Amino acid sequence: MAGLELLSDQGYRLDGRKPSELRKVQARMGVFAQADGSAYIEQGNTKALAVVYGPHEVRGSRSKTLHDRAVINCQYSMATFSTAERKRRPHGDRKSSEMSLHLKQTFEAAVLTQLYPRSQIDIYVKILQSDGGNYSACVNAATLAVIDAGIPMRDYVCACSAGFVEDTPLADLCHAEESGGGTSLALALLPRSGQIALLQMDARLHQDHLDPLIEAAMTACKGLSDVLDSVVRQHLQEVSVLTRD
Amino acid sequence: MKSRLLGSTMEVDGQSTLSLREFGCEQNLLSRPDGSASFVQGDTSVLAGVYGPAEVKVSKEIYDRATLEVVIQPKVGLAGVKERAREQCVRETCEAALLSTLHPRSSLSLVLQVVHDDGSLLSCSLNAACMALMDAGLPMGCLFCGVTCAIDPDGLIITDPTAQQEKNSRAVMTFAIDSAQRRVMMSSTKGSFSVNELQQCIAVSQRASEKIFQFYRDSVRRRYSKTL
Amino acid sequence: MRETPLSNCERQFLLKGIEEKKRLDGRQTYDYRNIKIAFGTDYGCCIVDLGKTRVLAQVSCELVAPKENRPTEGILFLSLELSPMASPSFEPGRQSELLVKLNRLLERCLRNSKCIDTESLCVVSGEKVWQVRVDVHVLNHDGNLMDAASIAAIAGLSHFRRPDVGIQGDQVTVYSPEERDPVPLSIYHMPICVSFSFYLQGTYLLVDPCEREERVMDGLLVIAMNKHREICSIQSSGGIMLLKEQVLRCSKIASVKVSEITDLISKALENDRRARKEGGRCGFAESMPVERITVLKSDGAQIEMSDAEVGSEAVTMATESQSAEPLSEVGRVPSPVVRAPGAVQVGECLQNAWGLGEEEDEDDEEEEERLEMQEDNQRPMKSKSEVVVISDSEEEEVVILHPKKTQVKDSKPETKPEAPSKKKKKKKQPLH
Amino acid sequence: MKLYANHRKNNKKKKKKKKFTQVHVVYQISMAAGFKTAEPLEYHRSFLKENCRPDGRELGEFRITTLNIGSISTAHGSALVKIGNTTVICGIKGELASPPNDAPNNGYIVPNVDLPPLCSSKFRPGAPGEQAQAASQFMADIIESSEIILKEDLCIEKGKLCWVLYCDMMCLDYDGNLLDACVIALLAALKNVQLPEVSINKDTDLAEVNTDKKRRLNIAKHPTASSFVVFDDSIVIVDPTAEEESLSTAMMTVVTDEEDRLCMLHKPGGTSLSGEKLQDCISRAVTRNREISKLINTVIQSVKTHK
Repeated sequence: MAGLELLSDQGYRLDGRKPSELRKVQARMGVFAQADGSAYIEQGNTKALAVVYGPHEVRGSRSKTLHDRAVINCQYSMATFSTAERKRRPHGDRKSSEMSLHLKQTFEAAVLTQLYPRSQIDIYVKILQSDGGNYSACVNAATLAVIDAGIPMRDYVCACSAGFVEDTPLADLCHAEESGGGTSLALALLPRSGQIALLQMDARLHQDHLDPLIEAAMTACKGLSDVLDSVVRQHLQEVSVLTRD
Repeated sequence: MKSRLLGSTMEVDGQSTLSLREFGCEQNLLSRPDGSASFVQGDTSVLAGVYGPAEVKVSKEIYDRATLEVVIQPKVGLAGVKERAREQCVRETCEAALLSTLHPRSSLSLVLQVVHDDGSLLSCSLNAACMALMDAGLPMGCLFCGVTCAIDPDGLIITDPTAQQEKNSRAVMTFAIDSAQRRVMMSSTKGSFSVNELQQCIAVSQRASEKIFQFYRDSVRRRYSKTL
Repeated sequence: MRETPLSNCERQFLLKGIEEKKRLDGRQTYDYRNIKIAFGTDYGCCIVDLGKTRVLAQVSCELVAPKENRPTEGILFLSLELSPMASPSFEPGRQSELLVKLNRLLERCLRNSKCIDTESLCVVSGEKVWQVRVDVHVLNHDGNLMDAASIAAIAGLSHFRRPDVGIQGDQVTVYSPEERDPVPLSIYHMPICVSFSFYLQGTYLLVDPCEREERVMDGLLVIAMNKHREICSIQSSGGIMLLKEQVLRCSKIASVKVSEITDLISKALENDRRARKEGGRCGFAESMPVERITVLKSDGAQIEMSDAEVGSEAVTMATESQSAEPLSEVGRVPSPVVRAPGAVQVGECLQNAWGLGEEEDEDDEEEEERLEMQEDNQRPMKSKSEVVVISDSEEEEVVILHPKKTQVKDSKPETKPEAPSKKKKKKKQPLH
Repeated sequence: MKLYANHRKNNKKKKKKKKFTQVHVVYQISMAAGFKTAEPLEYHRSFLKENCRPDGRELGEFRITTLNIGSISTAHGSALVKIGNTTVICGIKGELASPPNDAPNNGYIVPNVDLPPLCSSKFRPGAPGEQAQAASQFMADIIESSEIILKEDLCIEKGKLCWVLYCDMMCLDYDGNLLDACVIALLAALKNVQLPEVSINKDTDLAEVNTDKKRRLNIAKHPTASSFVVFDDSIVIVDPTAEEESLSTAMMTVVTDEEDRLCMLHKPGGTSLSGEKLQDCISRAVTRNREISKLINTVIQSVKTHK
């Protein structure tokens, strides 16, 4: 029922995209000078900012220290003006703490933490404007920020959302598509090995449709990784131009 | 459904008999706690778990005895002021019975989960707590049991009342009786009553406690029948 | 209390076992532990045993105002508690990571998949709707809390019956169970979570991990499904690398497990319904395993009171006649002393350190002087407050410190304009 | 210094009535401080052996109880009670609300006991501790059990408007026996309450408050509490100080009303007591009720005569 609105007869989506088409991605690295790493990303109308500090010695309670790898500390928050209604609590509610937890898991899988025993890496992510795919924007921004900080990773971590309407998988959902109550899947991928660092899905979907949906999300992630890669390369070029005398 | 409950009545000056609802207990039913017990009185049911003696937080350490913490979890919602008051009653009763000086600088924690409340909840909690402490093998100076008495508008005493009987009654009293001298360890009352009624309820509770202590003994005997 | 850490050899033993396809409790890789579902005498109360893991769910409901953006929908509220009974490492009232994770998973599994018809819970649009609240208490933690919690929650919801309501005009009446039979919730489907744990970089996986197995795992994948083979939620956690094929394989296993568990729940519900219909006994008291050696049941006991009664009377009689008891000073009621209008005192033993009684020790002459002085001060103030501020309270200190003044004095002033004054409290402090 | 002053006074009193011997006083002054700190329990025992207490009281004797009413003009009713050093102030504020759904012709009484950090070093700032919560629940139970006020009296218009009485009891100085002081403070403050008359305007359906016309509450029962502590499983003493409370093995509070009926026998655990001992305590509580009733009546009378 909702599918009729989300996908036209010609096979175009609300914002005129094709089902497998991503939104426009724009990203910049090294936006802040004082942080160890920082990045800003725009995926369509979703805008996210990520800052990385570390690796540094463990702060707060010493009992968190791990003797064989680094502790990753993530905090996700949404600006009070990021949504249509003003958000009362920018962070600390159940959903935000769950999101922080997911980010933490994703990066624990991707960052080579065993290189920094007894230390801590902080990743702070803020959503400035929200239009669907918050998790994926956060992961992508954080990946760039971690690279900017010079922390080694197994691979890029790219995340993308996907939905399923009228037997057609849709990549990179916007807010209208997400809030329709249909299926939505978030997936974080290490593109080169094809390994899934995080998988999360909501709402009902028949088991047989799971395969095409994951496939669509993975393709989208691979597409994103190309974009991120070009951003990194461009950034490196700019930096090396500056440092070369 | 609830008509099968057996709480019969006694007139204040009469000679009739009183009764307890059927009761039962299962010990050692949870794998994680050091001691656990579930006590059932009619439909009222409480589950108790005990941890300890174990490491204690420095801020709660007592140099000459163990620190006992009691938590009562209601079935719906979060614990409130009512649970706090009950926790205090159970904790101080257990503290008096336990020989906590044998475990200085350590922590004991008792958690009670209300599984079903159909009257006499506090007495059921006390009984579950005592059985769980026994199951944990903690040294105690004496055992204790809880008995609830209600006085209905006609002045009749009802032992082990159901929730409905408690609601209709004029006063409800819960006593904890110790096994050594059958004296009153704890008392918690609701409603107003005369001194005579109080003394009668205490006497009734002391009598009822004999049945419960006998039950404690029987269940322990049964439990260790294979090992003894 | 902190969790006892797992020793290295224990860890290696477990992992080695998993490599050899052997589990601690002798199960196969894809086996569930025994599941036992018991219902209480209350509607919506359910205890689920999954091996040694035990979870209690209670469903309740109340009338509330609906959310502004959904005026015609009832509310489903889920709350999972990690009771300190379940494990020594659970502290009451702490928002641990595990708690957040379980709560969100449960929310997504039940609420986001719309397992109950929330629109049928509307009573008056925009004013009153039912809020169905599910409280899940973890009583014993032996691994795989999520599966146990989801089974308990959905079984509780299916078992629950809410009171019937009637609407006359704008008057909403809630009928008690005696007046009208309570109505069950309308359940669309029953989502059930199945957990898979991964070991050694995802090479091995186990269904329904126990607590020990959870402690050595790399990560966990939870799939919530219903028996129509619809996936309601997927969540991976822990730092594991999954491959797409693994996810698909897990979803196939999950669909088999879910249909088994659904059948079990339906059977349990059917049994309970039958027991209630026949008027037989139900509830936890009946599900007690009487055959076990740790269990004892006793039928209601009679209490013989024929002789004890005399005893209790004797107690009251005996003590009432004993007048020599140190505590009972019946009959002698001291009369209170009026210290100021609105301030009265009773008792004749020691004074308190606040100084309120100390004026007794002063000279009578001084007393009279003061009385006169204060009569003027007092009149305007009386209407507002009974507290009088005494201006010359320095003298009192002197009085106390000099023993001479306090010697000859027997008569107590009966009335005296005196009351606790702030000024005095301050002055007295150096004495302490 | 304070100690000295008190003891000297006791000494003087002894001449009048008590069996406080010279030996005791000398003993107390010279060795008291050291002995008391090192062996507080032994120190108390040595007094109890002689049937008296370190502060000169007999076992069944209360400290001086002082009552002052109406000292807070911003509250609808207030009272300040001191039992020895223990000081509790109770302020009652009435607010208008709609009655509870399940009892449309009732009002509410909401008691709250506050133990702020200023009253004793025992209490920490922040959320109320167990003792404060237990005390609040105790007060709520007394109000419920004794029916001190009929809740129907607080209803103004059935199902529409009723009074909520917020009874806030705050301890200003904690030296044991909190509950007795709270009960006296609550009762005296309730007797002091003057609520403005409220009526519902039939036309506008709005509440109208007439501040000129005041009415007093109808106090149905006069409960008072007497607290006891048990020393060494056998010695029962009344009105304990904070130190006696901390050294005791059990505490008990008996609440009686003017008809000598019990409203509450609250003994939260501790060592056990026989029926006979309980009976002694109840008898003492009954006498105490007389004292306090007289006290409250006198204080109200004294205010009236001075008006």
